[in-house]
Amino acid sequence: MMDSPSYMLSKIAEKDNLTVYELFFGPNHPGMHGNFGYVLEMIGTEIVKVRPNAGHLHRGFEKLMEQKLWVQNIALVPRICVADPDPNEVAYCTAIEKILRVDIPDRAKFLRTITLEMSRLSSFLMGMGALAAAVGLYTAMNIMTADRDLILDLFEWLTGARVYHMFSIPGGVRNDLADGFVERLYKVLDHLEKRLIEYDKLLFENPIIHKRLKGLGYVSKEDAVKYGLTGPNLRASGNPYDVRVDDPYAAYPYLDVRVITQEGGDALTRAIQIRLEFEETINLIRRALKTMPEGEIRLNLGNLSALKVPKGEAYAKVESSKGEFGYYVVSDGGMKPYRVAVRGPSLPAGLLLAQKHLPKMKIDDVAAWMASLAICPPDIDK
Amino acid sequence: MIAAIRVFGYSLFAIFIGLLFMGIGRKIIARIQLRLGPPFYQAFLDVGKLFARKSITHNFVMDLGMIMSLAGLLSTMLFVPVAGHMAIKTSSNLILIIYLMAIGHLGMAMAAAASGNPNATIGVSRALTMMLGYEIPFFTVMLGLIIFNGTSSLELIAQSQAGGILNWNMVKFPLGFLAAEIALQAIMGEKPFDAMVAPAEIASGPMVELGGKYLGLAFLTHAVSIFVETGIMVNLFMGGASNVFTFVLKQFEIYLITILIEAVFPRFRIEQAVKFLWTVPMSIAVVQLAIILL
Amino acid sequence: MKLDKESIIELLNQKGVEVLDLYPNQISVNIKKDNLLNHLVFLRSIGFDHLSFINAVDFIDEGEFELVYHVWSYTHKIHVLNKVRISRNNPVIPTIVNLWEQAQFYEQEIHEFFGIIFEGNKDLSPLFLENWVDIPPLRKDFDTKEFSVRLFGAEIRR
Amino acid sequence: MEDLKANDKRSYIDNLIDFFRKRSIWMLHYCTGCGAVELPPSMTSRWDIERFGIVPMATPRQADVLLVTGYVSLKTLKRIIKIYEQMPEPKWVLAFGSCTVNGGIYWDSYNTITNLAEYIPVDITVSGCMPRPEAVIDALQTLMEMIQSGEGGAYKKYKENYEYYKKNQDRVLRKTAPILGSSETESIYQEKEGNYET
Repeated sequence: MMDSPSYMLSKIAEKDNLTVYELFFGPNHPGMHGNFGYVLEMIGTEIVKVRPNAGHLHRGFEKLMEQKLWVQNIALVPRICVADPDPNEVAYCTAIEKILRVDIPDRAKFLRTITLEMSRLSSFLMGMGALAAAVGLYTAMNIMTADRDLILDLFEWLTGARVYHMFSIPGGVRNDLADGFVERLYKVLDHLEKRLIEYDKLLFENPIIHKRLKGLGYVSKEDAVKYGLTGPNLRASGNPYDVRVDDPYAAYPYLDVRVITQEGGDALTRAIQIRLEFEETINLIRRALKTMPEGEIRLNLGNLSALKVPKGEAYAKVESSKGEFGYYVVSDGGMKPYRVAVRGPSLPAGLLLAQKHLPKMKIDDVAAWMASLAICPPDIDK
Repeated sequence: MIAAIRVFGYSLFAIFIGLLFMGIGRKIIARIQLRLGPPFYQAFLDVGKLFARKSITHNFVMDLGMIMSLAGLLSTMLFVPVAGHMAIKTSSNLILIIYLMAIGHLGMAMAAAASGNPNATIGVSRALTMMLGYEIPFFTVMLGLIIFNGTSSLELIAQSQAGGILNWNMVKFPLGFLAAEIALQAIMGEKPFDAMVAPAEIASGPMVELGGKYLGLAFLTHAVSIFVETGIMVNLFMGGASNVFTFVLKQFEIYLITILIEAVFPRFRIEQAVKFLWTVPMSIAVVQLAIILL
Repeated sequence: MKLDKESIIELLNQKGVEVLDLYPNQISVNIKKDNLLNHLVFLRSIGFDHLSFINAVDFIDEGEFELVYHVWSYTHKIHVLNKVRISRNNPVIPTIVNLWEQAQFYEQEIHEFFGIIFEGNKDLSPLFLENWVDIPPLRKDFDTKEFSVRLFGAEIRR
Repeated sequence: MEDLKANDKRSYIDNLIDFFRKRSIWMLHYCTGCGAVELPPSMTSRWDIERFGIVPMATPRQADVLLVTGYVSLKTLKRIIKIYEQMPEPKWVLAFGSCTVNGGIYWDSYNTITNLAEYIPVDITVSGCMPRPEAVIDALQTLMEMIQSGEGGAYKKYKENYEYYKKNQDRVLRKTAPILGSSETESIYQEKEGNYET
């Protein structure tokens, strides 16, 4: 039974008369976001070696998707990333539309963009809350989670679901904005912008946060590209790359997306990067709402349940709040996808960087390090 | 016999006040976090539940350690004058209190270390490191007050402040009060100095293997420690009190400050915490000591 | 220096690989197994420095696995799908860990899910599944439904 | 009638203890699946389940209720069983979403179990994919009522029918690596002979 002291079980070796022991950071650990684990080999409080222990969330998505109809998979894909589900739908639909070689109506593009950016807001709020909780600032976490709910409410109004929206379908989106939605969205955006001042005082300008995160998990400009980091983590290291600008999809070509970059590359810079992008996202939604055209919201592709996609393949990528979400879809001309492969944005950070950064780090900083890189285990495991 | 009843009554009173403070503290934090929060008597429910649970012990050292920690703090409490009343009369209780308080913490450390969980061991080493950090500035402030009053009796120090708010040491020695207040934050183990518990880092540290009655005892220990620590502060800086009700009210004021700081600060890393305690409150305390001596 | 799609296609054609123009910003390249490393080194040398990911496709009817190396260039803004076909009976391919470190985990994943062996990769231990004893699950001949019914009694509670 | 008689036998002390238990439910801070994303909203400012005395706890030793939030993969199932057995009694299990009843959307996946109740006793199942915070609160309130009336006690079932649960657990977990000392995982993995068939 588990009654024998775990110390005896976890002691694995001796090095220079110091005991090397195993400490399980996750999957059941308050500092771990999601069902994921690092097995840390430690001397005292210092980590000497890390073994990522992934796969607790593995559901075999790529296999399941081969067995369902093209449109049925829309219900499956958002579940790959729980915190930021919309990029999955959009990437999957964009890949199908690429193979079909169709161009969706402009209004549908804008609606997709708006949901994507709302999803980004909610994910950023969750990420900032996780960072706050990792350093013990539960007040910020509480307020941020409550504010995230305002966006989820809007999602519920628009799509009928709080978390998994299934809003984008091949050829467009499911339904149009309801009356009064835009006004309400503006109100929420104003509220979030006001709250940002409070977050700054509470979290981003807090001297203790600065002390704790400064210099933690430094990634240089070259390394960020070399290790395959994407999204805010890449931009926080001074690389001005953003899928929304470089390989535009949805309505981003019509919108003037401002790419925010910072020099620094440590945890503090990454935290502030998220905060700056949060502000920019609010502005982007405002711009999108202003320039959104009227018109159709989806193409007529016939009965979607009987949708047949011609033989071919496509890779579609979407900038999610954590980085590049990519879907590689292969069709053999049938009713079901032949193969869908998913590129989650967290893998390089969660698995590779963990092995580079965590050794020599103290146990104190693991949770904050993980939150600052916005590692989302479900998209590693798939 | 009467002495025994007195001791028992005092202990119950301290536990009651401590648990009440814990509940109210949670409520206040909840309100700061825009929540409703648990009822103010939540801590009593928690303790009641914990004692009704099955508990797992690892060895007898763990049992002994938990009892030692509660007993250590309860015996400290007996020397804290509550509005002029004391369970056991002595003439120089401040020194005694300082030493007895350590026993409580050591008992907790013993129990946690006996559980064998690496998280608990890290937590204990952090708690003891933190002790090193806060005791030096706190004792420096105390030393100043002992020198000023020429006595180490907490009761006499409290009495010397009688006669209005302007006579309180809090007003007379604002720097000392500030230093003691920062150190108190660490003594109570509240943020930003809660590295020993730190759920996100070491999964609640020393408490990681405690469940059921052991956690209940830890709760009671924490309750008594709140009573003792706020009690010392009231006697040292707020002039004691003429009746029990005012005393508890003053204690609550001290606790309120702690809670409000706790709600809006993240936590230091342990080495940062000790460095902070040895620089900021320490230098304030030294300046205060110099003012008193000169 | 930013190159446009046409000049990249021309560059690759000069190298003697078969290039397919897929979509704006996306080209597909068919390469031979022996040429893989040289080709990727060349791509990297002309600025394709982001390995998006690697995935495998099981073409069971043709008896082949197709490995797709997704490479993206931040300077040219072009996505290249490098496709390598290997035999299904002898699925061996050289590793690219020395080029991109994060390929380690993609190769581990593909080894786990397809049973493809990456020559030169020191650590092909399973990443997600523990002690998998059946055929690798993402191969087309693995029936996940049948497996689920057999092990978890899935159908009974449908 | 049986139940009423059982209730009559309960003394004041029992009722008092059950009152304490009901008003101070501590749940384990373990996010097993995607249902966990609705826990932060229900724990924080908007829904605030702390007003019922429900707080997340860091370790299984301190927890009263284990939340299984969504699908359970084989790797997770092993941890869930370990954690469940580490929790001191009385303990309860709350299963979230359709994934824990019949596998939900992942019913034909090779790595997720279909029915959690075969492996550990479940007290309450919450419907939905994923359950809304209201549903979570409703489930916890139902659990509170069950505790007060003394009927919530699937953990007793686990002790009585241990062989049944153990058999099911072994069936799916037989060939998986141990959690502790997992540095030997690789060598175990090498022994590919043997079949998992039941």
